[in-house]
Amino acid sequence: MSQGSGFDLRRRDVLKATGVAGVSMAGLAGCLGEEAPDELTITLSQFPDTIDPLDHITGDYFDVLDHIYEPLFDFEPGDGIFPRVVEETEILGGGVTELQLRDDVVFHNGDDMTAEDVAWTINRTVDNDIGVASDIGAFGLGSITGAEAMDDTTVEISYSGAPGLAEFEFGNYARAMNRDWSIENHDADQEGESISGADPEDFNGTGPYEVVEFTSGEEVVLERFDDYWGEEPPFERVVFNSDGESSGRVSSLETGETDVTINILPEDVNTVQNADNVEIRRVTSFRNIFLPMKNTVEPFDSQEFRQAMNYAVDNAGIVDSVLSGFGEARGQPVAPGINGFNSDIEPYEQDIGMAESLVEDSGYGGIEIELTVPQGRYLNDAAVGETAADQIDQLDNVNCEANIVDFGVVSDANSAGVDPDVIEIPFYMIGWGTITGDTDYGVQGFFSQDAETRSFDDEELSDAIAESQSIEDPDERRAQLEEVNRIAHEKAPFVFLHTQESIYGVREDIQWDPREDETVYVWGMNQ
Amino acid sequence: MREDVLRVEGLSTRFFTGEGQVNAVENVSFDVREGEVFGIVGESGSGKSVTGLSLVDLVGSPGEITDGELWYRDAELADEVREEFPDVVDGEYVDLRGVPESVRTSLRGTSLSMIFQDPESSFNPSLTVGEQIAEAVEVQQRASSRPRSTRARTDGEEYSLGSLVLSFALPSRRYVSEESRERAIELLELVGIPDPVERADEYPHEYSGGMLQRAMIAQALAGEPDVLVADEPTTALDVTIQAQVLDLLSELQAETGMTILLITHNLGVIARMCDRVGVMYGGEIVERGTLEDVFRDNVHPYTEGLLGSVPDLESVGGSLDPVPGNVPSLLDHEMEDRCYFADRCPKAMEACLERPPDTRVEADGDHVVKCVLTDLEYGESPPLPDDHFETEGADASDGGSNESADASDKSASPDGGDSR
Amino acid sequence: MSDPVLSVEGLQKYFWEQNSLVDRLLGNDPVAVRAVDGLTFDVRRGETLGLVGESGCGKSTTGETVLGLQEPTGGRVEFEGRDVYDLSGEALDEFHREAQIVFQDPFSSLDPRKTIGKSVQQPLDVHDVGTKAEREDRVRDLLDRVGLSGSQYDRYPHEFSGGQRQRVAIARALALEPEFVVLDEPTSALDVSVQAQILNLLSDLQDELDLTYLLISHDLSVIRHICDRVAVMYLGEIVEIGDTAELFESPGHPYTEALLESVPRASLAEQDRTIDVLTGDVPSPRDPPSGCRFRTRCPEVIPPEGLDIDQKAYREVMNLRGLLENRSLSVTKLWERAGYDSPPEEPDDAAVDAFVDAAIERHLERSLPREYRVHVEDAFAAVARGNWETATLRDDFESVCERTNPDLDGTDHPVACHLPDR
Amino acid sequence: MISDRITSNLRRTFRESLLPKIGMVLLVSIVLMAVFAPLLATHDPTRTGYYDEGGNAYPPIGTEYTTQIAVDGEIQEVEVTADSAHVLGTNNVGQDVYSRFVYGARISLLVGFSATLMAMLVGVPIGLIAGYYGGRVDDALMRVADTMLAFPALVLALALIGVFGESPVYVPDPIVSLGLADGMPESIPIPGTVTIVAALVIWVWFARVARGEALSLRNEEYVKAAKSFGTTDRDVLIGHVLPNSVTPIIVLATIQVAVIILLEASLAYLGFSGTTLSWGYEIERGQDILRTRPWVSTLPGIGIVLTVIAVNLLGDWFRDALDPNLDEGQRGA
Amino acid sequence: MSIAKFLVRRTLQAVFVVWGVVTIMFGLRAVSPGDPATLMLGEGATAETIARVRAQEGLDEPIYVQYLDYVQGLLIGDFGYSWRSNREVEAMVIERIPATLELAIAATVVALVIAIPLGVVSATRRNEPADYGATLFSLLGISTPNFWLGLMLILLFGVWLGIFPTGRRPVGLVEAIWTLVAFGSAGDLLTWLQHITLPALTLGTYFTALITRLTRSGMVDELGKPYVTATRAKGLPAVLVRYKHVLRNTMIPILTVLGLQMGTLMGGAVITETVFNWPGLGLRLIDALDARDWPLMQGIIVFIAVAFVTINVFVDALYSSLDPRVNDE
Repeated sequence: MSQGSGFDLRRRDVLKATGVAGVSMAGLAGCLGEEAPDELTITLSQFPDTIDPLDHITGDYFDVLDHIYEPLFDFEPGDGIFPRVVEETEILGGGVTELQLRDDVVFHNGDDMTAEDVAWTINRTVDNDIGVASDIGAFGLGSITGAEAMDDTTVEISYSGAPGLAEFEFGNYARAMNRDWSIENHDADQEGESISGADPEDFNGTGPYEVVEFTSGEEVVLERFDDYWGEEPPFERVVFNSDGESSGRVSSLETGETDVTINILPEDVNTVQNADNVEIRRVTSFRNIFLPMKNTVEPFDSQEFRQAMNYAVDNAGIVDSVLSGFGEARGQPVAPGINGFNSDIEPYEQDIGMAESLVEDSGYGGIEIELTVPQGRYLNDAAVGETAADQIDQLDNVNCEANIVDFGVVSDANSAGVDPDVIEIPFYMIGWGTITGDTDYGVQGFFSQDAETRSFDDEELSDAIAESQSIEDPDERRAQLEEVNRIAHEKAPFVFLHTQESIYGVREDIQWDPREDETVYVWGMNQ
Repeated sequence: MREDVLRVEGLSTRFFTGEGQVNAVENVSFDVREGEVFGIVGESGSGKSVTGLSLVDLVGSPGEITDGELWYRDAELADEVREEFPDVVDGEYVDLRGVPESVRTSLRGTSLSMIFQDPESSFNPSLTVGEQIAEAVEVQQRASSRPRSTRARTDGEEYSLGSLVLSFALPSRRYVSEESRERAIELLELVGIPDPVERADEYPHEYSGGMLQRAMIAQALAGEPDVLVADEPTTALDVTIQAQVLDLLSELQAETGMTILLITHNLGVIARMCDRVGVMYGGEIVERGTLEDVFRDNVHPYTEGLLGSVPDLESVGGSLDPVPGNVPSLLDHEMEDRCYFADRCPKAMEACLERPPDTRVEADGDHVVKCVLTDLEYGESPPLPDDHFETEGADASDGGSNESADASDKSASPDGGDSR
Repeated sequence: MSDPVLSVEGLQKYFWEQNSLVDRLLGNDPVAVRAVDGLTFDVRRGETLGLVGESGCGKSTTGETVLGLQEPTGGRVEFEGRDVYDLSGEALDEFHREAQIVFQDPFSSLDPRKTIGKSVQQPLDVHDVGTKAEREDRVRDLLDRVGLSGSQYDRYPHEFSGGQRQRVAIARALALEPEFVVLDEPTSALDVSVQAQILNLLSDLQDELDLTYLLISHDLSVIRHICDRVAVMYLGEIVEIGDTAELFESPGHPYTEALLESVPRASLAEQDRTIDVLTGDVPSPRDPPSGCRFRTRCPEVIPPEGLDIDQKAYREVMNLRGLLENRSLSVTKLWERAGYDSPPEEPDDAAVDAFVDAAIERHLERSLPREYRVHVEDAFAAVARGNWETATLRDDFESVCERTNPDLDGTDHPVACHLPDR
Repeated sequence: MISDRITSNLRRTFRESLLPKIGMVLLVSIVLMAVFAPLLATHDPTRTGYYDEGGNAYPPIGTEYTTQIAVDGEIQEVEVTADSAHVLGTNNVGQDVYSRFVYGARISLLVGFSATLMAMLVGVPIGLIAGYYGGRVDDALMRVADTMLAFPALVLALALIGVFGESPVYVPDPIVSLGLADGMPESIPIPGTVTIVAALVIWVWFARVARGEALSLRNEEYVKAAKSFGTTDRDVLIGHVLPNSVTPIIVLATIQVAVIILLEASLAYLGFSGTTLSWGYEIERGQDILRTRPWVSTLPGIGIVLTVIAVNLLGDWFRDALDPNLDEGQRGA
Repeated sequence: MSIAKFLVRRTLQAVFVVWGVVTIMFGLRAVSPGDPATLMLGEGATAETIARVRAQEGLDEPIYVQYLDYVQGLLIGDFGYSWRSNREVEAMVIERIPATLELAIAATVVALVIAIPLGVVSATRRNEPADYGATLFSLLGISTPNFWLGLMLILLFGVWLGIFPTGRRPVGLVEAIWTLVAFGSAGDLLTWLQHITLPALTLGTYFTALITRLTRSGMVDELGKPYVTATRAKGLPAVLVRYKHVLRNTMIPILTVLGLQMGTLMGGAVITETVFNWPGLGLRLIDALDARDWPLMQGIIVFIAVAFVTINVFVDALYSSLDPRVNDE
């Protein structure tokens, strides 16, 4: 540890030290300085502003909340889902799958977990009349329609799409909350009510860690849950905090205040590599960055124009410069490793001449457009957007300005649908992590005509997706998804940019490989 | 004849302003006798207030006493400083300009004290009147309890920022002791403040102007000074109050035998109060002598003009006989090397184009005039034509240089703005 | 006697304090500052009427209110027989032309951003007199007339001395050839030599232009010098009006007399003149004394019938009564004097006696005949027991001067005083 | 309205003191820089992509830095050297830092001056009328002013921008449209909401000062004199009160220009200005890369400091020369 | 007017102001684009749900009813629920007060400790090097945007010299003092000091500069007043005149200015907290703005306004006790 560590006396150290009778001040000083070995601090870039496990769909939130409200399945990117709380699944047909739950799972407050809890949680996720309007429900469990407890350990989940899709969905997004506790303490089945609070007691999951300290917006401290049904997780205590600035996270890493941080910018890679005892770990994530163009308004209703935009942008160049190489240029909605990724599709290569002539063909020569770019959400997002906008602006027949805004604006724009009367921002930058590992999750919400949130209204694409959803054979389905990606490339509903890398700074002695789905699970670590 | 308590010789005080050097006081000499009231009279900008400030060494930046000697009679002081500064001691007299500043500071309040024109602005508005007077008492008591030579040094420690902070925290470290408060109340009573115990705890703004002027006098008396410089003490007051204050000063003088240097623009006040008078014009004393010398046997045309400007309360109507023109600029670069009054003087002669010396009317008398008419009759030297001083653009009736009007307004400010 | 140019009747001007919205919400009653409280006087054609008084007596407010620069609280002002406050349109214009004012402060009386020519020309512009060239010519004439030079038209005020500025202000007041000019302390900011010049100028102009002046001044010498008649003001009221010579030689009101006596004369005889100095300060116009407003300082307050004590002792009792009526006697301090650190809750007789002794010692320097002293002692005892109501001493000592406010009597030389032969 | 006396005072103070001279030189240079930005800039300030062949931003001339890049999945360390075409280097999107510095002056000054002007046009008349007439009007104004002042300027600005959006206004560049500068942007974006919001935030100060002036001026004898010969209130306000209030208002305006430049920078820094061509935004941009490319944040910061210093020095000069009584409290906003 | 009366009066004015702030905030919310129910429910809510929530939250009511409801809520201390986290706004405001208060106090302490002596020296040694130094410093101080200053401090002390940490607040002052008192361990306090140093400097510099200027010009003005000459004339030593009389009278008006500047301090705190990731009200305000969480935003701004107004009432009361003239004008 470097500067300032001498002062880095934390209250818990004091509490520990003073717990031993007769420890002198000198002795006290002697045992300080070293981080307690069984503790891990993880610094995120965003601290959860909600403690309701269903009221979000943000990576950083999962990192914290999944340790408390564990997922029902283990999801391994690229490999599929594996039993966890659910021991077995059986597709009953007719849009129903049966889950067999473990019978030894208890909540942190001591209640046994039952099938009722799981079914209620799933229903609360997908049904806006019960509890909070869940983002997970809207995006994650899109095809799930409900769940029912059959007995203490059996839950039946019903869905509208293919069982494979449903499995991907609940495999990723199903969690268990304590029904009675939630209702009694938090009115959690009242419409619009989310679980809220600022006490450790306001968390109650079945995960391997329970909350012992909570400072809203700042820090949450977890300790091993003694009655956890499964394997004892690697660290006794886990602390999550956050710092919105990459440089701040790097500083914390350097000074030993934190052990793992996420979202390190390429700029700071150098610093981390030069610092003692910490190193960079990275992986190409499932997150693609792209610029949706809503085709119900001009000029994006023209396929030529949309393609022109793709030709105008040098996405490979952006990866090299703005991302310092930490990414890969992409030409389809999903990243490699995703079920249905079409490896035959190459990114659009920058071709100004082609772009300009396509613009002319589209009839929109001389148009002025604005690209709305979020800031602070994705790897160098504002810079990427600004560069892309400027590259479009360099076309002789298009003027493009970047408007840099807060992520919320973009997020709203994205879910605003395609009604031309409603659309205020038709051209924006957003990223999508296909964390289910299945193309469907990467395209359905954007292209399916059933999706309120779609950004592109095209029957052919929508039908192709719908078709894939009803195919049960995995290989056939994959082929159909590859076709979906091909069509998407051709119709250019987005300006495809790149797949970004997840860059982490990690203490060297922690054994952990970053995951493509951007989650950080302490149980996947080892000292 | 009583002895001089103060002899001023060749005093010059200048202000170095953005507009140029202002010769506020120009080579002024006079003496003040023990127990008398010496009056200095003049219009605004004549340098009378600066003269007063110079005596008490209170001329602040950008002003500076540039020349002159201030002989002050104090046998004790003379003994103390004789060894160190033999040059500035003459018998019982000490030239205050020659001793270190710390000594001059130590004389303030005890030997020379001063009261000012505007009592309302001369008190710190945020402290009670009692405390401010007690402060003066305290300082004088502390000063007199120590040999003068050590005062300057210990003052620094006693009044450091640190002890100030302490004084806010610890009541025992307050500057003002109970005794000095008692004394302050006595002083207030002495100057005729009704209910002095209660009034001591009031703030300046709760006093009327007249009461406040009394309080200021009380404050000035705290150190039982030998000489009290009273700078326009009644100008800001109504006439009934003015009469009260003048009465008070007379009474106090009779009781304590102190000497008063009374500075005013009001000839009535001079006539009422003074034994001897100096008339100031353009930074100079143009005529000085006894009341009779100045009011009856005056020689200088300015003195005459001044007296002629005052409307008479006793008789009605008639035209006044004022001095024409305006008060001159005191800016060095605008002052010509001549009698400063010549441009307004109805009797200006060619002889007036040189600086007139101080001339005694009678060889051994006190009546000193700065005018050639002391020795000459009007007409002996060729009179100047009417338009001699008319510069371009100047108007006939006011005569003065227009360009300088602004400057003379300005130069009034170091003088205490005694135009009201 | 000529007809009045201006005739003032019962003029009142109060300023209101504590009059904001917040005060209303707090239920604070507005406090009236009675700057001018019921003035009646005439200014006769061609004369100079002097309005004299000490600062704060309301003389300047009178000047401004008469001209309509301040809204009057009550009363009428007639100019040439027409009520000034009812004027509008043409007639108001006419009034604005006929009545002018010259102020005290030569530094504030001219707009520093305007050349003096423009300042003098402004009234002409407002009333659209003549052509532009004619106006300019007129301004140059006026400047010449007041002893400046027409060539100074384009100069700014700061280039002039106080006296010169006052000349400009006079020129401006004369621009519309008015009938009547209010001179509000026109020379009090000036040095004595310059003051004399201005006074001479004003006299000359009056003779030449048949002007009527209302001269407001605190300087009795100035008043005496140029006024035909004088009105003496005290605390918002006129206490005496009369012919200048007569008033100065035989003042009717004790205040006038004291005022005159207080002025030091610039003559050798001054030192031998003995003065009976007026004691005390002018009371606040927020809460003027009842009855005759001068009674708190008057050396000749009329004791009630049968009360046989000398004037000074009576004055002391009066002062004490003031304290008792306002309940401003400092009880705590008196208890301290009586040897009590804090006022006892229920004082016993011994305590009351000690209090009374302390109070007598404190507030009665002159010995009072026994029979009257008892009343005072009773009053103090009442105060010691907290009974302020019974401690006013009113029944025993109340003077006619505090009961009724004397009006100006209807003589040629009216005086507002209860004393006979005044 | 500006009398000889004022100019002579200004001249004298200017002569006597060094600071106004520094301020004047600074401000004139910055104004010239802003006006002639298209001629002084070496590159289009919005043009991205000025990188070395490895895709790295250039450091300022005379410096170099090392950075890590990923090439085919491997992290490599590369040395980046300066390029003579980019004197002050380029930023993380490969824009020319010097050119952006030059253009940034435009935004700062335009917002600073136009918002102040607007605030003045709103605040001064209201203040003058309230102060001149007093009474209920005045009471109301003072309560409104108190309320406005109870919002921290920045917070109020944030709230207002939250409501009204950022709406940049594109203003054509005269120099470019005259064809004097090639390859420069044809229009520059002025943060519209920010300007209006800044004016809304500070108009109260103008109203307060104008009110104070009117309050004291209405008792000036020349005002009374003017009324005595029948000048209408309107003419008194325009003819006497306004001209004589000009000095403190000018002094206040100068101070407020500085305040607004800082406010605009803060809003841009927080990402609420609606344009990226702003010194404040540039500092934000550089914050992430402070360790490796500190020049990106440092230079625009110096730009702001110098501009604000220049304006403040002139403000001090005006105040010293014109109105020693105006206090620093006005610096609030 | 007595102090009590003065306070009542001043408090009444303050109530007006707070009401004004509340009304303006409510007005802004009413005119702000976007449907509150949609914002409240987040992405993906169905039109049906939105309609129900609108009815439930009274958003269908006429605007004046909503306004009255809101004001009524505020009166009983109910600031509503955060749209984002569904927590009580009061709680979310209150838990952030200590951090901001620490920062504001630390900055004020920095400012006062440095500025007053500097201003005094500057005023009493006019046109000497010390004065030039102080003038230059204060000029720089009022001209430097604090976010940039913060970054430069981070660069210098955090990155290059590595003396101070560059963000976060691992421990609160109260907690740190408690540790010190309860366990005799100064470690937490030192950690706190380390972490607050740069933010406090960042926030405090502007105020240091401002107060230095105010003190200097105030002292210079005050030194020119007649009572100073009069006080010297009665024999008081220069030091006593300078500190007891002049400095005291200088500070009285500065106090008022400082009260008014509390707004700027709060604005500065928003920025400083952002730069240093200091978990105070400012940071929460920015979060609320980002999330367009109106109840939270309103709650924070109303709280800031109340705090500002309260401080100013307090300052005025202090002023009136220090300057006896205020009470009876």
